[in-house]
Amino acid sequence: MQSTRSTFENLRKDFPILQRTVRDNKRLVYLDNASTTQKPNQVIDSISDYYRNYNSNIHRAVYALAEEATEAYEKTRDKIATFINVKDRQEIIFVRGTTEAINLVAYAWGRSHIKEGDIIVTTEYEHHSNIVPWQLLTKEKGAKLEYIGMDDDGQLILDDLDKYLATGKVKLVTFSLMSNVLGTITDADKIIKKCKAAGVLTLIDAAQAVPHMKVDLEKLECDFFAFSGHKMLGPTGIGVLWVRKSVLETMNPFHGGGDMIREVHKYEATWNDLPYKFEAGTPNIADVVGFGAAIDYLTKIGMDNVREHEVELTKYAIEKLSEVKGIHIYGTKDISKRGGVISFNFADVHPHDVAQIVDGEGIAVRSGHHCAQVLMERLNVAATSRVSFYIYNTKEDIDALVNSLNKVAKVFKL
Amino acid sequence: MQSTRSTFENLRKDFPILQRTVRDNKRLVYLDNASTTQKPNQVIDSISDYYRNYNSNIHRAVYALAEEATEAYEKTRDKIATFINVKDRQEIIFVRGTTEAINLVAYAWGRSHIKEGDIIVTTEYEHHSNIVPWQLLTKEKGAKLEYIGMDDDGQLILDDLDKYLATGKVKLVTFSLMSNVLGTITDADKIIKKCKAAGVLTLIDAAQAVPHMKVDLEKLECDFFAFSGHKMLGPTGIGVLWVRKSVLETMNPFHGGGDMIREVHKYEATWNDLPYKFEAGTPNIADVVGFGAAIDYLTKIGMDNVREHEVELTKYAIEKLSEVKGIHIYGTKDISKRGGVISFNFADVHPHDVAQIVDGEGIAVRSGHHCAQVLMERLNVAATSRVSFYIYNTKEDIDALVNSLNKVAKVFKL
Amino acid sequence: MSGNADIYHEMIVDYSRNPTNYETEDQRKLEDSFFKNTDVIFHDSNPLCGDSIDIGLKIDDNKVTDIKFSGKGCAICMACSSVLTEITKGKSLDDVRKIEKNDILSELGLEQLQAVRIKCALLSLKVLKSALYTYLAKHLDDSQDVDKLKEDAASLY
Amino acid sequence: MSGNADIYHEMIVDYSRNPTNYETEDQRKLEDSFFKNTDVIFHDSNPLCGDSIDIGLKIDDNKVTDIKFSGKGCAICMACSSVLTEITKGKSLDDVRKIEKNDILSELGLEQLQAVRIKCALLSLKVLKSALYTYLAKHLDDSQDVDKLKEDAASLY
Ligand SMILES: Cc1ncc(COP(=O)(O)O)c(C=O)c1O
Ligand SMILES: Cc1ncc(COP(=O)(O)O)c(C=O)c1O
Repeated sequence: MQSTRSTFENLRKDFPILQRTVRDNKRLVYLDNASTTQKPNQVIDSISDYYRNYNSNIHRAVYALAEEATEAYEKTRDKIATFINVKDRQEIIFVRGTTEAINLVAYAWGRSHIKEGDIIVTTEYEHHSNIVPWQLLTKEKGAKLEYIGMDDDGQLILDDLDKYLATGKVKLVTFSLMSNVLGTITDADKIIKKCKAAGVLTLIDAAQAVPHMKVDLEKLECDFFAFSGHKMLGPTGIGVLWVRKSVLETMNPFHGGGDMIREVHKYEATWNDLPYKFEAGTPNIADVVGFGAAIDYLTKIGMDNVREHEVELTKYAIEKLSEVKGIHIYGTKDISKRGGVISFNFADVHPHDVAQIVDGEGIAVRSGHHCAQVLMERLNVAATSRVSFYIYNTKEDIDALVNSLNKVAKVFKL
Repeated sequence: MQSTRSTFENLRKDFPILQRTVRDNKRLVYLDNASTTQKPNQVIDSISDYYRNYNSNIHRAVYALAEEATEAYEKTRDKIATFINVKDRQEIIFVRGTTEAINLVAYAWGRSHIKEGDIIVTTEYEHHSNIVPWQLLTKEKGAKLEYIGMDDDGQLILDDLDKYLATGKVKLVTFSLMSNVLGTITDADKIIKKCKAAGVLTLIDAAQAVPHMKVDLEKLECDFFAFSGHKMLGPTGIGVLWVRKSVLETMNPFHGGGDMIREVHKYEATWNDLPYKFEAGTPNIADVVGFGAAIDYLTKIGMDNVREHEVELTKYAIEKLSEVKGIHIYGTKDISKRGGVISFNFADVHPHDVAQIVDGEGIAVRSGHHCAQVLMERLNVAATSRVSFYIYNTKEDIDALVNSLNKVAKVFKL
Repeated sequence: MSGNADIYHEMIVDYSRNPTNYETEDQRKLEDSFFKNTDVIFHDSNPLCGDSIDIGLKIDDNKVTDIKFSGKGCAICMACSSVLTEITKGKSLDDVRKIEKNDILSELGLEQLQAVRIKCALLSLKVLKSALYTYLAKHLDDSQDVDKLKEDAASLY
Repeated sequence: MSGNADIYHEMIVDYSRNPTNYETEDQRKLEDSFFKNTDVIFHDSNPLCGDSIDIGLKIDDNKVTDIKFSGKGCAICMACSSVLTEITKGKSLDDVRKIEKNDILSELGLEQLQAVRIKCALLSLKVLKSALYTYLAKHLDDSQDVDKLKEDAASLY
């Protein structure tokens, strides 16, 4: 591997969108990577190439195109298995994204395993997609949803977990490996160890983790694991649900339809092998192929290098932002415990107004509740501004952000 | 509009895949359009263009990219509304495809509206995606699934429907507007009239209809309507569920997560406006944009012209295939009652073997049960061979098919 | 599109810091809170950004004799809510029904606001119209009329 | 890849019309049907194409003394099933366990078959292995051994 610094400087040219300008010829500074990332030519072209050369439905047909399409589709499954270190490709299910993955678990596992009085435990810093499905499920079943609290440093209070586990009623503990608001990296090993000791299953929302650091499922030992392609250079519309085989075998089908069946008779049907039992209907073939190209791209860079690059940016950003009078940063300042996501507030200026003014300078920053209203309530704020980094961001991007914040200060007379 | 014939001759150049060869330099003759269609440059490029120039998450952010992406995404919704003649854009929900659409109805409507003893009626010529979700639902609820039978001409026996409606227990009648095996065009008006008189809701699986003929939802008066983008020049991974507003308002959420909520608190949440209540998580934005380009393309040709072109091809194909000794064609020969899908068997040769041998000549034909095993049982066959046409097919394609069937005859000594 | 910061002229910044006809959460807890003494209150929020507005009305003889809002929102939302309450106060119900989005936007020079921010600007108008139809639904027999008002509110953005 | 029709040599076409060790559905209904008199029967189908195969075994003294198949399938499936039953008949259970996919494919010159058709070719081998582990699970105490066989069958394609 060549020098890391030059790798990251060079790769910007792979991203055509970074060459464009916005708002009266301003350089685009894209800092909303926790929401979705930009795509390199390698990914964009792999999708066009699929449609131009071997588009076909998969699995069932015998003709040449179908053979090529099926091979490319299934090859991505293998790439994913390698990327997150999974031995058994049958455990990998393609879904639209993390949201569908978690809902699939809530329906296909939850509805047959959760009963009245059971407890599902989540955390105060979850994304809505790891809260609402469990609200729906627990309401339907007369079960309870409980929360692991968060301290003021943005760390989970694991005593809460111990308390719930002690009831003997917990059936599932579900948490994000990295908060999409605070960037906190959850101590998954500790949580999973406690859960395993109590015979409780664990689900990891890895939407923010897989794109930004090396993840090894052999070591993690969770039972469900979900992430989205579009947050890691891949196309929109594709994501992954991984489920441990022994758990997957206890799950009912989710969607009924083509490809997930073995035999259909008028009044009953039998199911296809794993993972196809959970992939009903024509899948998002082109984007699975594109996702494969994204994984190739990240593999070539190396996930440890990705993490290192982001640590450097995050350190720099926290330093620079802290110098701006009136900026309050949420979460821990211990870089080893956080990813490249920084939420802040700027004096009494509403984050929307911050976002709008910096947008005028070409800087794309997110404002709002970030689909984490429970966390907003916990932080006692209506909203925050958020910047989040990826491989193509530079220190210049952060300097531009800080400059634009000075403009906010001027407008709002801070 | 210019002369139709020259339109159809000219448009082949828009489809890059049609320029390629397969199997030792044979011209690709693609005849599996009922499974998925090929894509014109206009669609392929609209996706690349999205990623190259304005990729961003939608709805929530205030910055320039998000504004452009949101506008393009929502514009496709309007295009669809116009295409199928729907007045209220809030009734249009983006899903992965027909399969997800029907399962969404089974979960979000079915689970709260179907009770023990209720009856859901489907037909003998449905795709698995319009059978299995209802098997799952009726099993869960202790309800019953009944079938409208089919006569030997491939037409539904509506007396069966009358019989079931007379029980007063029917809650939903669901049927495909065009069979994906026989090409039969269902007399939807008649069925819906009967159902409306009985106060029963109707679902139309329009996966095979919308791509091939003009459909007008103002006139159809069904309650649910589903189709897939990839079967009408659009990308994989995107489809539409339309639900009549008054029915949609009685439905529970399907997936919980981002974008579908109004407010989330720890133990309860409220829902976003329609249609967003049913679009949880980051949607397949790029493919929605691509789908818009597909609709533009079809609109320019005109759906009546599409239908006319296919009628011509189907007539020609039935004529030519009938001349081959040993070919048995299923379904009606009345062209006005069928679309451009022809299923056949060839003497005692298994359809797989037919497909494999014609594939050697570059011809992509489908063999198998076509996700319609109930229909296969009804026809008393294990499988059929199927050809299906689209706008870029020509009479030469059909001639090539017939030639290749002569090769099958030779190999199998017919 | 011109520079985004141009939107934030003096008036908007001022309103955002000192909204008119506004009650804070703390004030609402007091014995003599305006919101404890209204003829109708309505609440709505913007699911995209979390802006959240309550409007309370006192109505007498088919006139809005007093109005206040409370809640959280960005500068645009706070300024527009302030202007809206100013416009509304003292108007007959019939005239309140006739308030249109441009009445608010033009007052603050926000006609060119982009789609996503329009929702910030008009949330309070939506809440006001909803408050009105809630009131009328109780006091009016003409359900058709109420439905029209409801539609009106729904189609704002 | 060479022309697809090359796969269909005389032997395969013949087998497809006249499978060996085969019982039709009608024959299975008869009083003296082979399938009414076996030590184990297993059924499986190919979810992708609908091919559907039953295999019945007579087992004596740890040997397959007789074997038949029935069901529906393409020429490849019928030919491979025929060859498989021919190979199997008379073999000890230990030797049956050792049958590998290439034993079938090479017999018919199908080593180059593409992935989707491999499933047609090997369905009967999968059914045979499944029949065997079903039998052994009943007659053998060594569940580990049976599991291995089960895995074997599952990993065929
Ligand atoms: C009639 C019919 N219904 C439903 C489907 C399922 O569509 P999809 O696979 O896009 O979900 C198909 C296509 O395979 C079909 O032909
Ligand atoms: C932590 C976390 N979980 C889940 C999601 C939902 O992912 P998606 O929108 O791709 O379904 C996101 C992204 O928005 C996220 O950041």
